[in-house]
Amino acid sequence: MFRKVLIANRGEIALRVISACKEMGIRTVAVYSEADRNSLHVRFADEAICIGPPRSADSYLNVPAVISAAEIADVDAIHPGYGLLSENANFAEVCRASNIKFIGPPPEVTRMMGEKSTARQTMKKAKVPILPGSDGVIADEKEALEWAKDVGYPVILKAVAGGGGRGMRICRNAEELPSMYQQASTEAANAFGNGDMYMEKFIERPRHIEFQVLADEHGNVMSLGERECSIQRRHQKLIEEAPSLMVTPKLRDELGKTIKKALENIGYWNAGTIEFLMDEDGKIYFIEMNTRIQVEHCVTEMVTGIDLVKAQLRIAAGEKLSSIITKPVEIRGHAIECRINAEHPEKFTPSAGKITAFNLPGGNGVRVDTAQYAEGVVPPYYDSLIAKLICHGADREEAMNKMQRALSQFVVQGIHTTIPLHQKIFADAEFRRGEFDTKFMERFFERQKEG
Amino acid sequence: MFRKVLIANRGEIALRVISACKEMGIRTVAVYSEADRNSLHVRFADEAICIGPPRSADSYLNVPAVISAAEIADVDAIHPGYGLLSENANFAEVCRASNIKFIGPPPEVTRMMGEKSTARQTMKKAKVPILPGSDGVIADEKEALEWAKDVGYPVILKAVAGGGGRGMRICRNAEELPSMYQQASTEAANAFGNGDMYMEKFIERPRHIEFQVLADEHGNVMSLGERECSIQRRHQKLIEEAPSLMVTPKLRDELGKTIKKALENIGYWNAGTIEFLMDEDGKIYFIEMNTRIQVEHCVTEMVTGIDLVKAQLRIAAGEKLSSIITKPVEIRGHAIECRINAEHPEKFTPSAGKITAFNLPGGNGVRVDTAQYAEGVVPPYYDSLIAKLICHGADREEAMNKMQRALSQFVVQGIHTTIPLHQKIFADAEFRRGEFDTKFMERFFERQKEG
Amino acid sequence: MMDRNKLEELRELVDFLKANGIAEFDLDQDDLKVRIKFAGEAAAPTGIDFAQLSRLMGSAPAAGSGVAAIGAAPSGGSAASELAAEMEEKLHEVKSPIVGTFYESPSPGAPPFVKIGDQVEVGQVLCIVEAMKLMNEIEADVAGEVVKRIAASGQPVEYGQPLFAIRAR
Amino acid sequence: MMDRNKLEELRELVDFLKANGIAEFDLDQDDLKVRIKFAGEAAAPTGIDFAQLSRLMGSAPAAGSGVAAIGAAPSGGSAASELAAEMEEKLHEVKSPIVGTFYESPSPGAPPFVKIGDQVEVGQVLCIVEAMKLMNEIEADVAGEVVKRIAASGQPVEYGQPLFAIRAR
Repeated sequence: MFRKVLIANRGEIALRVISACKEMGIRTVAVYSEADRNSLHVRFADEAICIGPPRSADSYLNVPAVISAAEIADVDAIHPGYGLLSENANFAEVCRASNIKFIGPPPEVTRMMGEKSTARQTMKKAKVPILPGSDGVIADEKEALEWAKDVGYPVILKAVAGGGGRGMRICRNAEELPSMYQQASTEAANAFGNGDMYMEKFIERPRHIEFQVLADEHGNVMSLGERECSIQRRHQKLIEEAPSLMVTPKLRDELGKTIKKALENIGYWNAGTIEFLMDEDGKIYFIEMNTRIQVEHCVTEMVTGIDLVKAQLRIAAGEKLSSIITKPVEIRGHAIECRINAEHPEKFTPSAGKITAFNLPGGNGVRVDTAQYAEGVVPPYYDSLIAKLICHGADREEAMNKMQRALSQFVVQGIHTTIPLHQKIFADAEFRRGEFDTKFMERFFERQKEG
Repeated sequence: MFRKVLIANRGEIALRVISACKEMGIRTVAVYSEADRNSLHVRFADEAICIGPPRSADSYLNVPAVISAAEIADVDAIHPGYGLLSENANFAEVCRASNIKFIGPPPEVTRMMGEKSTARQTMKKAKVPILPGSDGVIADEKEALEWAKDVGYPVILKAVAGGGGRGMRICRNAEELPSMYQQASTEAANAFGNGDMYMEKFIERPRHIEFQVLADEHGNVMSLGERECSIQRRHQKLIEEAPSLMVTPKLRDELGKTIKKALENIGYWNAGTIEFLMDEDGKIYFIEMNTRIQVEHCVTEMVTGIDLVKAQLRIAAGEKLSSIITKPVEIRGHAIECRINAEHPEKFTPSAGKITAFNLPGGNGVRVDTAQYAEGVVPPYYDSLIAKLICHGADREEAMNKMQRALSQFVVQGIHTTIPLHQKIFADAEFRRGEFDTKFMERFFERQKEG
Repeated sequence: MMDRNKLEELRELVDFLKANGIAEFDLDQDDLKVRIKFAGEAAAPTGIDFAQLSRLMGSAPAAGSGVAAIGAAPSGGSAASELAAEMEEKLHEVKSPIVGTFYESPSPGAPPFVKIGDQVEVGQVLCIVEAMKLMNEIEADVAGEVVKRIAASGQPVEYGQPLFAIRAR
Repeated sequence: MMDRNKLEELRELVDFLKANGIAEFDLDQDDLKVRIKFAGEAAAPTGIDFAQLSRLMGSAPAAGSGVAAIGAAPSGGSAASELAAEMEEKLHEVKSPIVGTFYESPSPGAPPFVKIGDQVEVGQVLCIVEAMKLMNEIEADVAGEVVKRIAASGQPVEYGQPLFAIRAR
C-alpha cells in the first residue's frame, strides 16, 4: 500500500480522501490555495502545501504546482478527487512521467471516454445500448429525414460545434424536419462558423440513471448497481438515490454484465460511472462515462457497505478486486443524498461568506460529508457544494423521512444554503411517489409559483 | 401508532427519541429543567414544557410534574429514555393510572427484574446460567465452607446489607475461608448493624457481555446478539462494541434461545438487555437485566440495521415483532462506540461549562449521537455524557481505525472531554488485540503511568 | 475620527447598557451602525439563533395550542419586552411553582379569586393550578396591588411561568 | 494613514472601551468605519483553535521535515512576531512565486547568488527554486540591502513563502 498520498483537491472530497487514507495508515499531503488556508482539509492532513493564489487556474488546476508539491513532499501517489484535474489525461501523463501513481484509469482510457463519439462507438461495440442517432455529421435534409426514420421521432438536431442550446431543434415529425434542419444549420453556421449537424433520439422525460463500477488493473470489473440522479437543476444534480425505483433486479443484473464486458474490453481500471438516460418505456441508453469518483458515490456506499475511495486506493496500489470485495455485492435498504450548496434556495445565486452557526444532524442512518465548520468561510472562487447529507433507511420511505428530520436539524447561518429547497422537495407528493425525470425541477418550480 | 409522545429525558437520548418520532410522523413534547432551556431537545421537539428547577429530583425525576406536563400536552405515551425514570416501576404505574402509555415493560416485570435475588431465581428457573452462589444468607463458618466447595474457589463473601467494599472478602482456598468469614461478618455488623453474609463465585478477570432483546406484547421475544462492554472505569462503561470477539455464533445462538424462553415465561415486552459476566474459560453467567433502552444500543443498531428506538415505539403501540423485523437478524461488520464525557481525561473531574468550538467528525461509517452544539452549555447538574461517537467498519480493525480518524477530527473546546483518553486507548496494543476484561482500565492507567 | 460629542454620547450609551446588564448591543439606523459587545461571562453569545433555528426546523408548533405557545417561546420576544417595561416599574411576578392548568376561580362560573386592582395580602389565594386532578392553590408571596393577570383561565402553564404581576407595598 | 489627532482620538476610544470591559466594538457612520476587538481570554471566541486542533489530531508532522514544518505552521507564531518586528523596520519580503526547492547558489559548492549585506538591484537573481527539474531564477523585485535569508538552501518552499528580507532603498 502507498506510504504517502497527495490529495489534489479541496472541500469535502479532499477531507473524504484524507479520512480514508488515515483509516488505512497512509500519510496525507493536502495542497491548498491562499483562499483555503483555514480549510479543514489543510488542518486534518498530515502535511499541507500552499500551491498558489485563490483562482483555481493558478492553484488547484496548476499542474506544475501540484506535481512540484508532490515531489517536495515525496509522495507515492496523487488522488485527484472529482472535478479539477480528475479527468485531465495530460495530468495523469505528467504523473506517470514523474513516477507518481495517478489514482485513476490510464490516461489513454480517460482520453477515449472523454471524447463523446469514441465513447459511444466503444460502448456500442460492446453491446451497451446507446442513444440512437446519426453516427456522425448529416450531409443534407434528405439524409436527415432518413436518419430520423431510422432513429424514430421525436429526434433532436444538434450542432457539432454547438453549445448553449443554439443550433438545436426538436423535431416531432417528417413534415417539420426539413425547415428545422435548415434553421438549425444556419443558426449554427452563424453562431459557430460551422453548420454541421448531427441527430439523436429525443427523450421527452428522461430519467438519469448511472451505474457504479470498480475495476482493477488485472482485468476484473464489477458493477455495484445503479444510482438515480434525475433531480437536477440546469444539469446540476441536487438529489441522488440508490437503488433506482425504475431498475428491476433483472435489468440491474443484465446491464451490470454488459458493462463489465465493455470495460474489460477497453482495459479500464479505477472506480467509474456509466451514465444512462431512461425513456418513458423503461428503455435505457448510454450517454457518457465518468472516469473518477463521483460526488454522489456515498449513496452506493450506504447500500452496498463498500468503501469506494478505499477501493480506489487499493486498486491503484495493485490489489485485485477479489481481495477488496470478498462477498457478493448486496443492496441493503435505500440511501438518498442531498447536496447542500451555498446558494440562495430560490434565486440560486452563490452565497459565499462566513458561516456563523453550523449544527450538523446526526443519529441513526445519517451521514454528513463536509469540510465546513462553525466560523468557516465559503470562498467565492470554487463550486458551491459545502456538505452532502446522506440518509440510509430500510426503504425509500424511511430514508425520505430521515432526510426530512435531518434537514430540520441541519442549521447553517451566515450564508444561504439549499436546505430550505430540499425541505420543500421532500414535502412534494410527486417526488415522494418517485414520479420524476430530469425535468422534475422545472415543473416543481412552476408548482411552487402557483401554490 | 401514537399521535404524540412526551420524552421524559434530556441530552442525546431525548434527541434520539425525538428524531425517531419525527421520522415516524409522531409529534413530540420535550420536558426540561430551567438549566436546559437552550438545549437542543427543547428546540427540536414540536413542543417543550419547563417542569422544574435544575436539580433532577425537582424536574426530570419529579413524577407529578412529568405526568402533569403529559396531561396538559395531551400525549398518548411517554418515552423515558435511559436513567432517570426509565426503570421506576411506580412511574410506570402512575402512567397506567393516568391512561398514558409507558414505553417500557409492565411495572410488575420492571419490579421483578429490579430485585437482584428475584431476577436471579427467575433466570435460574428458565435455565439461564447464573453466577454460582449461596442462594441466600450463610448461617455459619461451616455452611460457608460447604457452599465454597459447591461453588468452587475463588469465592467472594459479601454482606447482605453491604456496599462500598465493606464486609467483602475474596477467598482462594478452604484454609483462609473461616477467618475471612469472621472478619467480614464482624466488619459488616459494625458498619451496617447486620453481619449476614452471602457468597458468590469470584471471577478474577470477567468480561462484561450483554444481550440485546426485543419483545412484543404478544409474547414474542427476539435476541439481537451481544455487545461487549468490558472497557469500564469504576463500573462506568467507556467503550462498547458489537459483536464480542468472545462470543461464537454457536454461543450467540444458544444463549439467544435460552433468553428468549426466559423472557417469554415472565411476560416481558419492550427493548431489554441481559447482562452477563464471562470468566477466563469463556463460561458466561447472568448478573442482571435492564428493562430500558441502553446508552450503547447504537452499536447493535449499526451491525443489525434495526432501529431499536423505533422498535420500542412500535412495540408499545401494540405491533407484533414479526411486522417490525421482517428478515432474519444478521450481524454485518463491527461497530464500536466511545462515550464522550465532559470530564478531565486523566482526573475524571466533571467539566461543566460553555462549549466554545464543536467540530463533529463525519463521513463513511461514522455516527454521532449528541445534543450538544457550538456555544452550547454543559450544566453541572446531570451526567457528563455529551456525545456518543459510533464507528462501523467491515471488521473490528477497520472500525478501530475509523474511530481513531474520527476522534482526531472531533474537536470540543471550552470544556474537557474524554476524547484524548479514547485516543490513547485506541493506540493501546492490548485493546487493539481485544485482550481485555473489566479490569482493563486499571492496568491501562498503570501502563500509562509507567510509560 | 470621533468628535467629543460622539464620545460623550457613546459614554452615555455604554453606561446605560451596563446598568441594564446588556451584554451585546447592535444598532442599525439610517446611516449609523453601532455594535458593542462586552467582555466576560455576561457577553456570552447565544450562538445558534433559536428563532431562526426554529424557522429552519420547519416544526413551528401549531397555532392556537396553549402548550405549543409555551414551547415556541420559553423566553419569547414580546413577553421579554413587556417584562422589561414591568421591571422598570418593579412589579413582582407570582410564578407557577408547578406544571398544570391555570384557573382564576375556585370552580366554573364562580367569581375569580382576585381581580385587577385588588389589594392582596401574603398568603392570600390568587388562583388554582390543577395538576394530576389536584387543585393547587397558589398564594401571593408579597402584599400589594394586583396589576395584571398574565395567564388566562384554562390555560396550561409550565414551571416558572408568570401568573400575576403585583405592585408590592 | 492616520494623523496625529485621529490617533489620539483612537487612544481615547480604546481607553474608554477597556475601562468599560468592552470586548468588541463596531461603528459604521457616514465615511467612518471602526471595528475593534480586544485580544485575550474574554474576547477570544475564535471558534476552532487550530493549534489545539492539530494537537488533538495527533498528527503533528514529524520534526525535521521541511515540508512538514510548512504544514504545521502556515501562519506560525514565532515567525509572525519576527515579521512584526521587521514590518516596523519596513523590510520588503521576496516571496516564492512557485512551489519547489530553494537553492541559494547556482550549483552545489558554488558561492550563493547573494549574501547578507549585499546591495541588490531590481531584476538581480537572488536564488533558484527548483520545480519539476526546472531551475527557476528568482529575481529581486526591489532594490536595496539583503537583510536576511529566510529560507535555507535545499529546503522545500510553498507558494508565497518568504525567501529574503530586503531593506528597500
